[in-house]
Amino acid sequence: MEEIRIHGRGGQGSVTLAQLLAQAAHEEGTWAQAFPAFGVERRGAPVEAFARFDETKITDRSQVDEPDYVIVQDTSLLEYVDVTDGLNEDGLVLVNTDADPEELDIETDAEVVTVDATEIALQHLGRPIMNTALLGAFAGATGLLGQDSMEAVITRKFGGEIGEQNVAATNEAFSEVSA
Amino acid sequence: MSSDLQDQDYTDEVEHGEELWNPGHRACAGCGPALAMKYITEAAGENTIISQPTGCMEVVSTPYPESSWGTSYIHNIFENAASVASGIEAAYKSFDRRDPDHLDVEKEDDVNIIAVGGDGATADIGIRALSGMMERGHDVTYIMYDNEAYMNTGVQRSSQTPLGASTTTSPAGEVSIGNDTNKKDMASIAADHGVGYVATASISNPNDFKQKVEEALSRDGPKFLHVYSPCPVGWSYESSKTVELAELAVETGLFPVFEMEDGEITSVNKIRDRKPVREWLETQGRFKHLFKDEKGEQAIEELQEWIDDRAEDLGLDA
Amino acid sequence: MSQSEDPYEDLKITTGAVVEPNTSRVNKTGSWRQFKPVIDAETCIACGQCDTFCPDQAAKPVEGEDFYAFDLDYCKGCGICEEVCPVDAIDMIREVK
Amino acid sequence: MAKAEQEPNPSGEQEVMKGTSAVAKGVMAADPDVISAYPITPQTGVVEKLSELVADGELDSEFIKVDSEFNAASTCIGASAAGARAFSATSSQGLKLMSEPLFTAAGMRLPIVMAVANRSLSAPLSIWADHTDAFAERDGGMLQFHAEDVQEAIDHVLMGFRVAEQVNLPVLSNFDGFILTHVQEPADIPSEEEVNEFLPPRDPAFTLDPSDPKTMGAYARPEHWTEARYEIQAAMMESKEVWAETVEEFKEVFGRDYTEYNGMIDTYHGDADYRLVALGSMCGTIRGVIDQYREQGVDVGLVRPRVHRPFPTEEIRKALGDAEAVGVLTKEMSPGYESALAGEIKGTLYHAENQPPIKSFVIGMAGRDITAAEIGAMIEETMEASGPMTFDEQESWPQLREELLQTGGDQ
Repeated sequence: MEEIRIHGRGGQGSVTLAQLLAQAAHEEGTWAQAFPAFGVERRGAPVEAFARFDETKITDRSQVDEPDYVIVQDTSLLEYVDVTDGLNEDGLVLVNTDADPEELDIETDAEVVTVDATEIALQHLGRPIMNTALLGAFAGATGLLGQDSMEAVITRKFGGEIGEQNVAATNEAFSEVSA
Repeated sequence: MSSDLQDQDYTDEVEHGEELWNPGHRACAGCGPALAMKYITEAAGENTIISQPTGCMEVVSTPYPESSWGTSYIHNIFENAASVASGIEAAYKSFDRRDPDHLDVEKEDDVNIIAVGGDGATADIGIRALSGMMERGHDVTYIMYDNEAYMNTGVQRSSQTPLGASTTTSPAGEVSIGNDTNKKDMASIAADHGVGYVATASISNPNDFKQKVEEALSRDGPKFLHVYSPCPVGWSYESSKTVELAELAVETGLFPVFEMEDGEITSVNKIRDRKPVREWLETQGRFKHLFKDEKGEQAIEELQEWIDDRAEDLGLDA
Repeated sequence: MSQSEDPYEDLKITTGAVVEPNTSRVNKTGSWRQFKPVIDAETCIACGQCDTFCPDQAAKPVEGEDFYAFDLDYCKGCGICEEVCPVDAIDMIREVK
Repeated sequence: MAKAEQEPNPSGEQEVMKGTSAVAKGVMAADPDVISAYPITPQTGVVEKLSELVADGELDSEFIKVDSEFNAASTCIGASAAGARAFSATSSQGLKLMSEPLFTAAGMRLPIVMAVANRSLSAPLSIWADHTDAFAERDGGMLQFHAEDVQEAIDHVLMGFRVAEQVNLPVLSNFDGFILTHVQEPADIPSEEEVNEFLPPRDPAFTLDPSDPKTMGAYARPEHWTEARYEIQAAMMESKEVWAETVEEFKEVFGRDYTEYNGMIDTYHGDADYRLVALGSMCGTIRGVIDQYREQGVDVGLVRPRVHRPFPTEEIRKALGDAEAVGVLTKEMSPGYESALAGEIKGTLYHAENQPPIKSFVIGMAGRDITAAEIGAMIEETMEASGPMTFDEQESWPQLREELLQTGGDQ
């Protein structure tokens, strides 16, 4: 089973990202689950969301405490959230930033990958909504999700021109991180 | 009295008509609300569904396995008759749209959906349900029969109990005049919800009341009627005086009779030579303490002022 | 008048305790009465006021006659009819049972 | 049965959808005449999705946007009495607010179906999941089911309509707040065609039809009330058979198999020496821990009541009677006594042939996460249970943070 934990802020779409991850994994033919850390946090407060992929039906309902992958939507969180807590040392941290991994203050044996998802989003969508770019980057960095699956899910969710823009953002992030 | 009068019995010879409010109900002798039920069913006819909250009229009419109702009837609980009626109306709307053959009645418009509750069930505990029903615009006629206290449970004060009335929870005493508030204005509350047709009526004028029921039923959307119906037990008077006291309440202006359409008063039953409320108070045991001391006299004066102010607002005096 | 069966005969509790309409007629409230109304048929003008204001559907026209009288099965003896009668044709008299 | 083995690959008919949306789509397939509901966390997604489906013309129900849960239940009562198929949904405080009318819905034998997104009751205020709300309505005459996952939450609503409309009782279909309402996971959304095959139109014995007037909601005097209310007991007992037929028919139409123990309980290694009992979503996590322990040679299994009312008495006797020891994990408590579920299971076994020792554990209250390690510890404690226990020893609160108590860590 692959377990993913997303760190973000209320309003940044952590839940949407978890949902897209689960839907894309499901599109690949695996079982998937996504859920938020249930709370009453308002816009701007630190939040978490989780996703799991597995070949068999996922029954575990506990929160993800020992993730294989961590996605950080906003580097300002690094100051006061221990994003690598419980992280599998063979795992991976994906951070949305224009900095290089070594410039970040993240203590971990796991691999750290960075992508400027916000910039990619601004280019393609004209707005800093970085979830589809982060989805693409996650797929590129982990190889867990294919571009076709992501495109299918995004098209279903957004449709039309916005869907196309998001697919483009996903693909650019995918290529950038894969390269 | 001659002995032939004593033996007189036409029981087997009297003609009953189509009665949808049946005899055998267990209301007290001289019950004002029982008259209101009679007039409502006469005006509405058989193509009617009545939703009634817990209260006197429910208890006297439906001890299992008896029913005094000839119409369809449902009682649920004390504070939700308006909501139950809302649900019935929604069901009929749905049948009308989706399953027109659901019933023999031709369409939902033909079915009169009426909620009939006492003053406590309506103005107090059930006002949330009533407010929701009116605000959402259900095609329901809500009728509050007002006997000015919780009679079913033994004469406790409600928000319709008039100033000065001694009830079991607002007893007159050394320092108490009895109930220390005036009647809550339900007609205005209904009108302020945007209810298109609001009217008050008294059981002392059945034709007026029945016309208002018919008028309400002829309109779409929520309607609210307030019908005055004295209770000989709760008010402490001879059972034969029910109609007379209802009329006297109208003649003193304690209970003004009027209609409102779209929030405006459109008709008022004008009163010539409005009588002082004292005349009405004197008729009932619940007010007798008012005539014994100075604070009682002050209460009568206060009630008279409240009535005068309302009479002026309504243009009640002819 | 809608005739109805005696609901107590072969009584069963129906699903949801649903009741047939018009069944309270089985309950003869005339037994509550201490005073009963009597009509002076000569004086009665058949205006129907007693019927209009009877809470118990007990003041009714007499079949084939031009006056009103009382269904003593249901009359509770409240005396409203006596009060509303415009021609004083009704008297409430002490009932000897 | 091992769920994972029999589940089809999810990429076929299933959609990944939020739990509340999935339940709403299931409700749509049942095509209720009237829906009346009020928003409350964490159920809100159900009414929002249903509102959206109505707004888009996909669902042709009358949707009453009521002023409170109290009137959601009350309007459903009116609609159901008029002959409509009526649905509502709520949670927690909302369910408490419905409590008064819901008891009458049972007494008046109105088959209203409700989805309950389980949540703790105040005070202190909490929006998170446990089962205190459902258990507080335990004695009202409503059938109660507990779903383990989103698929069951959908299916229980559909099966709920079928059984409710046959036995004339309301249904509370429970699914855990947030854990199931807010999860995104694959689920098969039944189509209207499938549901039509499974769920006949409602055919009520009595309605408020003015052409055949009836009086509903009569009051009963002492000489009749006991019998009227006993009819609910009889209908509950009858509902077991109807439920057994319902799960069979469901399997035929939809292929999903809930027929174990006639649909009353679901087991996982149900013949193991040591058996845990739990309701709802935590059973999923428990399954994984059971797998780990079994790999280490510990013979442990799970017995999960799917139906809580009517209580699966005979089934529980069969499923637990021969266990070495039983651990009951509950998300509810009964202050002054032990958890209601533990007490019910003990009561059920009292006159059975065997009475295994039973430990109960109050956990996961108000959404506190239940970890695999904690479940492991409870398995181990259950394995040690034996012989007579004092009342204090019967139940423990393994997640209790004693350092927060004023009495401070003296246990």
